[in-house]
Amino acid sequence: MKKLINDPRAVVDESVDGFGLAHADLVAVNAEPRFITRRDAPVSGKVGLLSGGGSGHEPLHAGFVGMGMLDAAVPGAVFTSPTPDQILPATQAVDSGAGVVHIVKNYTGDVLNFETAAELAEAEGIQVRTVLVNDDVAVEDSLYTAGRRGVGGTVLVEKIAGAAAERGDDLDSVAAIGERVNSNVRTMGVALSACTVPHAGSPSFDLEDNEIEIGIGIHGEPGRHKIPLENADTITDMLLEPVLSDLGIAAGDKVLLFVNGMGGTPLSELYIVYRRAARVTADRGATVERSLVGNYVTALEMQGCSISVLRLDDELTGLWDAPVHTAALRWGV
Amino acid sequence: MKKLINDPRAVVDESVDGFGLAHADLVAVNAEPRFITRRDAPVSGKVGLLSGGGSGHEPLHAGFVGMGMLDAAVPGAVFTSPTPDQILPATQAVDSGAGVVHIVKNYTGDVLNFETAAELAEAEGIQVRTVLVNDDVAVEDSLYTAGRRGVGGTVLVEKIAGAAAERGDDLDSVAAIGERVNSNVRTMGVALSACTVPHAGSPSFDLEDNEIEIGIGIHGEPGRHKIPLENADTITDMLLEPVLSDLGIAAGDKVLLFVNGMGGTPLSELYIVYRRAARVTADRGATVERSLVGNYVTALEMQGCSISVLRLDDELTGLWDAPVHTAALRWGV
Amino acid sequence: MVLDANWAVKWLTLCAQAMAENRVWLIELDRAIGDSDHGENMDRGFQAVLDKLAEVPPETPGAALKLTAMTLISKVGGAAGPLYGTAFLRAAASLGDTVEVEPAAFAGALLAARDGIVARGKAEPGDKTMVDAWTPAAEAAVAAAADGAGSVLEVLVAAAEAAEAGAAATDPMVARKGRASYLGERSAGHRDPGAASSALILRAAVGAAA
Amino acid sequence: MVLDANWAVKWLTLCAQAMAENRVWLIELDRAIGDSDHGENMDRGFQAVLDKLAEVPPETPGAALKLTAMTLISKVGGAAGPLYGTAFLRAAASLGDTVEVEPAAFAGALLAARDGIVARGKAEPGDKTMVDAWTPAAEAAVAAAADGAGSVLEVLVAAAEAAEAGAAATDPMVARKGRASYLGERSAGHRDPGAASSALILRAAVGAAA
Ligand SMILES: Nc1ncnc2c1ncn2[C@@H]1O[C@H](COP(=O)(O)OP(=O)(O)O)[C@@H](O)[C@H]1O
Ligand SMILES: Nc1ncnc2c1ncn2[C@@H]1O[C@H](COP(=O)(O)OP(=O)(O)O)[C@@H](O)[C@H]1O
Ligand SMILES: [Mg+2]
Ligand SMILES: [Mg+2]
Ligand SMILES: [Mg+2]
Ligand SMILES: [Mg+2]
Repeated sequence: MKKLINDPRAVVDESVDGFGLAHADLVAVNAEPRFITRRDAPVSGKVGLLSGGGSGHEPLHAGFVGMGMLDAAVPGAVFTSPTPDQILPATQAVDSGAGVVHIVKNYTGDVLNFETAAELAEAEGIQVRTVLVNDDVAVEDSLYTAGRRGVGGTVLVEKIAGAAAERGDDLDSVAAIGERVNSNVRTMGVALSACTVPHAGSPSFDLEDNEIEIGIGIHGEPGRHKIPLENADTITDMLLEPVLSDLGIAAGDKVLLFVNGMGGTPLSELYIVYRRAARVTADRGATVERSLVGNYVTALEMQGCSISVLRLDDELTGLWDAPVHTAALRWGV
Repeated sequence: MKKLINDPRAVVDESVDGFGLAHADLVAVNAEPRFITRRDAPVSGKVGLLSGGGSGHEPLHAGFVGMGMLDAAVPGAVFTSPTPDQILPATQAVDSGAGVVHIVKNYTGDVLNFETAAELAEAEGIQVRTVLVNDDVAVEDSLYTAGRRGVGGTVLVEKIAGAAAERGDDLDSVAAIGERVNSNVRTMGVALSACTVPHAGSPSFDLEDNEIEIGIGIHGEPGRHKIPLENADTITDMLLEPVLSDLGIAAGDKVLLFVNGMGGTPLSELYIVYRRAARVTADRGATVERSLVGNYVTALEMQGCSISVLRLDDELTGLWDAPVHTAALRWGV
Repeated sequence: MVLDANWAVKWLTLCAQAMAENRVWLIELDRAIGDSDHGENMDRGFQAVLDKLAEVPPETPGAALKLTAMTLISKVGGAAGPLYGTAFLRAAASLGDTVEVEPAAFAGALLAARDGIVARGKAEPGDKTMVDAWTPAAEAAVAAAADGAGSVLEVLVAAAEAAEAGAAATDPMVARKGRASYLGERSAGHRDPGAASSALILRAAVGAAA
Repeated sequence: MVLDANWAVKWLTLCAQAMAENRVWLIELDRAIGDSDHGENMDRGFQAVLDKLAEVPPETPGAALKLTAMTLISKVGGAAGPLYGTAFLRAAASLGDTVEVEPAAFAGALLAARDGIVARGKAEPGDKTMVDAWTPAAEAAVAAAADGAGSVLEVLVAAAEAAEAGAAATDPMVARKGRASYLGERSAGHRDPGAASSALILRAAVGAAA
């Protein structure tokens, strides 16, 4: 295992510490328990927006803390959801009295820990709403699974719900916008290589030189199936088709197209994928109104990408365009 | 070789094509010969700013085309400088009559091709100034080398000279600002893994599991020497010490600290490096006034990073803070 | 042998030892069908339990288990943290202030733990989760205690053996809960990490009484 | 055998063939002490030369070399593009409108090419660059032609053999110019890719006359 780290067990603490130093104008880092808040939290009268989950997906979530997006991020150990005793004080820190929305990716661990934290917060008089993100079409949402996972779409939920909170929407409205984004976004991913969890020390799965994993999540878990390596256009089609079909994208639809790197794939390759995805989407008669290309929801140094499509309406587009000022997404300010 | 590509020889064309589709609001792509310009080029009365070089360093340079930074980017084949017949028409496309500054990284190929293009442009009545970037302290600038290379510092030169051009500085002044940045910035890099040039198909050098290359450039070339893998703090010290010493950073200096990923290293690790670098810089009595952390000047999917330090003065800080609107750097707008 | 506070502390100490010793194995199991963190999570959690036990030595087995529950909830995270936390919390509640736990009460505590896991995680037997270790363990303990003949040690051994058999029985199962369920059929042929750690915990209970 | 336009076209065609055949070898040489692109650059460049030659068949050797120069400059990039471009441009200028090139004129063209490379790249013999192939090649051609006795073929062979020996002689050198210079002492023990491709070009000149 080759990593730019000191102690595998100190990775998250040291990284968050460095993040706080680099972005001291934007965020404040609470070391014990570990969470990150907007420098100016709680923002008076504003609904608080909090997200969190295992570490290893950077810039998610800390990179999205700031004006127009999250008020707090709560990072767990690598690929391990945070605990209620991190989530609760972070919730308290960003509640201005208007309540707090938890954006939770749909994994058993995240759901259980946020559930407990929300109960404890409610017991202390803080109103909490939870938006569950489950955009991964690789997983069937059935009795035989833990349900669809929350993956790349999370960043879109955070941006748009964040803009709703920033414009002054109340607690239920912010949660409703978040849910609307979630129900209009689908994602599917591919891995060309595994990643190595620092404390584990060996790659999260084994792939031959000519194999790729289709339908991966963001925790280095193997995907739905291994297939032989294909070219970028073919892979793009394999990811995009289920996304467009599940969403029922049809002629006249307006969409945001998001090609997300898993951390170890060069930007140049993401644009090759974007090129094909934009063409296929246009061939369906849909209009790509907004785009996002880059490493936003990653799995350490995994090579691969995911493609997300979000069906837009005028309100969602407006909220997407609204000013945002975070370490990893910034415009309008 | 596992890459999200179609044809190894079409990588640059397809990637630039996708880039143009994703950022059609910002840039225009000229396919034959290949170059990228600001959508609104030439900007009347403004000095044009052009950079280019081999591909494989994305987002450099195309990702920095836009308001407040570059007017044009000219991408060559992967790790191969572009040719005069790309550079010349790109220069013509961004000249509004105020002249064009070429920002050239100091490599034999880049220098020769830009030299020829500049001659041809001058022959057509376009005034050209060249700013040579050579910030890499890993290479001694002596009779026995081709001189120090241009690496991470390039993005700082492009941003700050871009802001000078945007505020209306004349040709010589923009070039002078670019040179001032170059003479106040130093960089050094490390590789934990090699990268694979698509048309070559095999890694650019061989490293054992417990070896790293110190003093690498951004073309997958081996570094100054191999050493056993060390922890992040030790590696950071090995990179930062020569940078600070060569610049002569002393108590009271104000600096911009830039930790740049080589493409395949997770952001979380870059922040671990930043943490140490910020502390060591502060221990020297210098103040880190601005920071930049991320993958900006890369070598395909190489794992590793570089550290750059730029000595700031009030004017440089003001130009750094000035609004910029490009695909990869954006603020104030 | 009585199941008093000393036994409980020894049990938890042996748990911590087992998690440290089996950290890599549990990571390997989770690597195959999950996200490579279960061994790290359990090791971190039980090391924290050791620290807590040293700070405030508990006076009853119930108090020891409650402290364990709170520590696991606050230190483990992931799926295992809340599930084990609930298990130990329910077991503690079931034991109440008892100073010396009778075999039947121990079996009752295991049943309560199992019910807690099911209440939180909604998994059924056969879903390839820790429930597949706790269900047979609790049932075997109840059966051994119900005979009346069962000594303390016999009840503990019955639970441990049933948990181990239950964990082994997860090998061929296709996961329907937790992270392994994303793999569908590909999850078959691997042991569930949570069932494996559950068996280690129940085996430690025997060791503490031996 | 005369060195006319037909010979020049055949020479350049054999160059293209040699670059295609040795593409991987030149990439490997550049991989060791550079950036893995030299074989790709030369192959791309000479394929483009072939296309151009088919479009506008040149009437003199000088015209063929000028067209080659312009094509390499516009298609190769990197260090090799401008350096080879200048070399062919200077050689073309030195030949002028000559329809049939005499041995001495050929030797003079090689000298001009070498001088062009040195003028652009500022490398000296011993710096481990293509100059280490062109310098002995030009000098050997001049010597062979000066004897007066040298037939056309003897002059071409003398140049090719000297270029090959010169390229081989770069193996132990420590690079002082170009990308390999960044490696310092680590550049020793590897052949310079540009010297290697130069030898291929001069060997192709022999093949075209054979
Ligand atoms: N719904 C559930 N009910 C019962 N046990 C579960 C459930 N989901 C997961 N588990 C258990 O949790 C274990 C995984 O724990 P761990 O790896 O620490 O958490 P995570 O899955 O969040 O990474 C699984 O092996 C399984 O035994
Ligand atoms: N200053 C120079 N003078 C002469 N030849 C040079 C010089 N710099 C580089 N070269 C030649 O160019 C070759 C490298 O060409 P190539 O790999 O195509 O370009 P790049 O180095 O830009 O990747 C070297 O092997 C060397 O022979
Ligand atoms: Mg986990
Ligand atoms: Mg090159
Ligand atoms: Mg796990
Ligand atoms: Mg090269």
